[in-house]
Amino acid sequence: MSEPLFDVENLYVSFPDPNHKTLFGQMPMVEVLHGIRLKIEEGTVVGLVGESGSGKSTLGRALVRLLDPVSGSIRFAGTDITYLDENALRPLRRDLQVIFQDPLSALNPRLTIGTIIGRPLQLHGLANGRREALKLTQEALEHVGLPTAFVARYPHELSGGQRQRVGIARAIATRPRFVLADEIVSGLDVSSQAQILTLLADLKKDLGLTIVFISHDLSVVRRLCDQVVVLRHGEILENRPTGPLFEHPEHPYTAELKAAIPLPEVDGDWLNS
Amino acid sequence: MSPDKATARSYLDIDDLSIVLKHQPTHRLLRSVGLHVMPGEVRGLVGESGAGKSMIGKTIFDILPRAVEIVEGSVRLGDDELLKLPQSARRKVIARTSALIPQDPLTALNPVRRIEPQITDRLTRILGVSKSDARERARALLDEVHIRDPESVLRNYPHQLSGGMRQRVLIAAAFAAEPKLIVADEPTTALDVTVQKQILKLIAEMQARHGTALLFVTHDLGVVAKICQNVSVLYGGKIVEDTEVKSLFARPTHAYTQALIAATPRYDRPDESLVPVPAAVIEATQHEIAAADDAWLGARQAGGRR
Amino acid sequence: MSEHARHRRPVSWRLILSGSWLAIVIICAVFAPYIAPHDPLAQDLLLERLPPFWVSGAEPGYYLGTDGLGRDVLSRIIYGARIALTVAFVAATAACLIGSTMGLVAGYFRGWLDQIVSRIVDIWMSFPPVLFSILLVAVIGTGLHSVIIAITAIDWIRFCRVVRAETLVQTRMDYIDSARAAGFSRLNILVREVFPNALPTIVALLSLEMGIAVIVEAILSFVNLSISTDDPTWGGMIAEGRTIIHFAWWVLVFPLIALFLTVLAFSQFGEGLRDRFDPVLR
Amino acid sequence: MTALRAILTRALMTAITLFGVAVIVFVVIRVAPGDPIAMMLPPGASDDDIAHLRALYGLDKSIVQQFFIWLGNVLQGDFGTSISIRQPVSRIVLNRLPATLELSLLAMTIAVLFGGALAFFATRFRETPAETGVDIINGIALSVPDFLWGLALILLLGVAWPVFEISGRISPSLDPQFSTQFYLLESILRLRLDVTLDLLDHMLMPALALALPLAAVIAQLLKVSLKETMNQDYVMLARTKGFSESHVISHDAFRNALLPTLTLTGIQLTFLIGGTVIIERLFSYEGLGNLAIDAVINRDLPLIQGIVLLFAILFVGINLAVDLLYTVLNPRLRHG
Repeated sequence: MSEPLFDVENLYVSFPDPNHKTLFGQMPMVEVLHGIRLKIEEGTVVGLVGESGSGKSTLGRALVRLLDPVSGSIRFAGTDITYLDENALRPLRRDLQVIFQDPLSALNPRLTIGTIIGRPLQLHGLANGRREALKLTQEALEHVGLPTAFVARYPHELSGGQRQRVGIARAIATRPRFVLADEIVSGLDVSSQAQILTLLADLKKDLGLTIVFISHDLSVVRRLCDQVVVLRHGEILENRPTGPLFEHPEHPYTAELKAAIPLPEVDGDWLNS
Repeated sequence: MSPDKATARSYLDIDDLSIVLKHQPTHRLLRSVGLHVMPGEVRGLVGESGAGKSMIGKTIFDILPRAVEIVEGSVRLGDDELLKLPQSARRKVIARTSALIPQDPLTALNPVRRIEPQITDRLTRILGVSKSDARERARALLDEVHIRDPESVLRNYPHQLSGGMRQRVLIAAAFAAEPKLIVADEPTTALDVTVQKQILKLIAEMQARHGTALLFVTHDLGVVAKICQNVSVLYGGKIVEDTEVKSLFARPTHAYTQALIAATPRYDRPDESLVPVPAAVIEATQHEIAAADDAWLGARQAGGRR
Repeated sequence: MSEHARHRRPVSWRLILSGSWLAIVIICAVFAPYIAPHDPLAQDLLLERLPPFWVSGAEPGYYLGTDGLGRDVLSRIIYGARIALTVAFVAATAACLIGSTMGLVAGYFRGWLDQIVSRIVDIWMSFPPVLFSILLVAVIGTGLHSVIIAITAIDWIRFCRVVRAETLVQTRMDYIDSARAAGFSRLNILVREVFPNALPTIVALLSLEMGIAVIVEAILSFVNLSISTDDPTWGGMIAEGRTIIHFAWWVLVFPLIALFLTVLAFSQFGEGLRDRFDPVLR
Repeated sequence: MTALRAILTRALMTAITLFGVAVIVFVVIRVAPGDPIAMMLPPGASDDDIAHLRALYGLDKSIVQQFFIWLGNVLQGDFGTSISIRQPVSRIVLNRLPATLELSLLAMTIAVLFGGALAFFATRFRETPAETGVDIINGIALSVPDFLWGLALILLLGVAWPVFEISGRISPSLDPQFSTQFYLLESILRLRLDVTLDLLDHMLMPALALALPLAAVIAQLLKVSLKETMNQDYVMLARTKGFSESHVISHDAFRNALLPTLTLTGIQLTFLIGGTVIIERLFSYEGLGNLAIDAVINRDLPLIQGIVLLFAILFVGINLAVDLLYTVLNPRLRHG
């Protein structure tokens, strides 16, 4: 563990302001991330936590280069990927996988599960031909606890929890080093949420994954993550190992976030604290 | 209102309520549900998606979808048996006595109407209050929900307010006609945690001040623990547990409730929380429901023959 | 729920009825010489304006009567199907290929490409389409080729607009990002992820466009700008029927019915296909 | 600031569109085979005569020069002189425009009333056989274009059961001696109701033929949009307040449902006006469209250019008006 898997230095990301749509000239930009510094060690699970508008998803998407940073640098496994283009990124893609928040939107509605999981395997040369891709796809489905017969199904034929498992199967099928999990349990019921998180923890152990887990819910992060990063308004407020962060939050905002979570136990003073 | 008398009896009484799909009358979506809320009581209604939580709310407000029908049961608001009234009278009773705080403040306000009529339209159009009185009331209500500068907010359109502000406006609108019953349907699910806490506090404060009966629908046991006195747990359209909140967490009796509590994440006990609901518990609960269905169908068929 | 979704949908009457009529029209067009009872061009002034078979004064063998020059109406309708279908298939397919490609590319790549396409669409939308097609045919000369070129040149815009809008919707979905995260190239994503999602719309629109092409050809024939006046076209028959409507209604009515049913069938067939074969709706 | 920017952008795009229209009209007509000059002269005219006429119409200059001379004239309101009628194009066109505008407006009114009523009815009785009925009627009205409706109406209400006139704008026996070409409007203002009735007798069938497809489009879009709106949380909330179903539709759902319908109706309205070209021909109605077809057949280049440009300006204007209306109705755009 000489070098971290991810090394982010002074990262700035901006978006064009959708409120100022024009035909000509430079569109006004809104800065979403201001000078992020972050190191992620191989084999750890890092929680990115913040409320809406904190920039947590933007940071996640910048890590896997689904968007282009303005300045700063992102090093992945020793390679500077900040400004690599589509073609240069392609060989790295099998190691940079994503699980999306809304699996219904993230799975192409008119492709079968077999195609959705299998095609990337062929692209990265992990499977020669369709038969081998099918075999690996079925293995991936089994790995996430789904029946192999699902290869012939379409996404809309599955339940919400099943779709999210397909999303996970796709991400792990290429045997990546890194997986970004973007709010993957926020649309799910408590019972499916627990199942998916347990599955993710097991996969991490089995496959030695490095995971960045984005969530708006501090309490979900506690069990799964080794390290928690608290974001607000595009800046990192606190970045520490999970246990100490929860026991003694250093930043008042972290303490506020923690205090705002209603624990399932009767406490008459909580509302007024 | 004399609180002594009122506490003697519950205000909302749902008994033996069964709802089925019209084209599949043996399949029940709600299974002989009983639910009671006293004046001044805050009762939680907990369940996962598909358990039938919103179906109960829709029954109370007479806005069930056309594809379902009530086959059995009674819904009483005070002295009025809703299911025995003709629709227009029923809606009038509901409008006078009950109000809803909806789930998503971003979609629950009409985007092309100003805030003021959305708070006052029940008063002016249904209850016959004059426009100036209604405006005065709206201003007072916005004060009560801690909105600064109520004058300008009344003139605003929804998109000009933040999510938390909109939820405050919706709470004000719900209390506008001094309802006896308020149903809050997951009112904080769409909000950030820090805003959620403020809104929960506001709802509790308003409820206590007005002595309203409050039915708080949610999937979050944490929220139940903080705001409710009593709780009904719903699974598959059936109330599996009905108890005080204190005893729910101290001694949950039903296996499903126990499993649900164990599945709820908590940062203070990471290793005991987030336990997936065991398949055996789901199986046993579904078995219990099937048995209840058989008994119900048997009784109905016997009743039909008589 | 998932079990229900896998059930086969009931038989679609929309698809069967419209498909049957289109099959009849296609058979008529292909085998016209064997089916038509008379030569569609044969004039016989002794037989002019004969009524259809159930009206008194009808002549046996002329089932749907004759027109002002004594030509058999039924035979002319059967031969008219040839020109109608040729125009429908060729012009609609060409318009579809050009328009859908432009729409996909503009909607997916956006930027300056989209700006140019959008301006062209705006300009095209500023012309009354019927007048534009009449003008084009008048400029490039009458004949089958001109009709097809005119329809293609005008109606590709319909495909472009609809497909571009659909593509814009699709590009906002997360599955595009997940394909990018998997490492697929932009072109690959366009062809293998976006296109299958636009395809049901394109197919429905293609069928609809065939009906529209039939109508435009009829309109051009009606104003005497399509094929040479002797050749049997439904529009030409309607134009003649319109002038003698008070003496021989059948000259107008029967080609009108043929046109009506064909246009209706094309639009319903497209909708039916989409309902039947789109995996998301199925 | 943003509003001003948006308006400027919109204005510039409009200008680009109109310039493009002008270029295309000019180019299409200039590549037309056949010499219009030759058609104007009697057989056996001398080369000098031809050259003289060429110079007169500016046809001896380069095509780019011709374009800018023509465009300059157009911008000053001079559309040239018609070759077949030998009058200024602007005068001929403006003389015919009112007839087409009246027909289009009548058709649009019918379409909006029909379509709106159908949508309201189908929404009020949604998920019942009544809605299915509306859907079937819509489906047929949508897939059959105005040209065929016109022919069907002629057969039904003109020949089989002759209720209406099937050709012309006004009976030749009536000579209203009006001061404008807006006959319908003027007859109502002057209380010449005999003329009004005669005009409607001629206009109703073509107007109906134009209106049917548009009515179906409006009914369809508005119904889908209304039904979607009826499932919104704010509509549900209105129901819990005790409002009746009809009140909820008209007060809470209608304006929201109107917005998406409106944007698409703008384009549909231009389709309706475009449809007048063939419908006027079919009913021998003396409007702009009928004139346009005559002009094409006579190869009257200046006249065609004038008419097509006028249509384009009309269409661009309608789209602008719809955008404006959308902004007025949508508080999100009004109060940024």
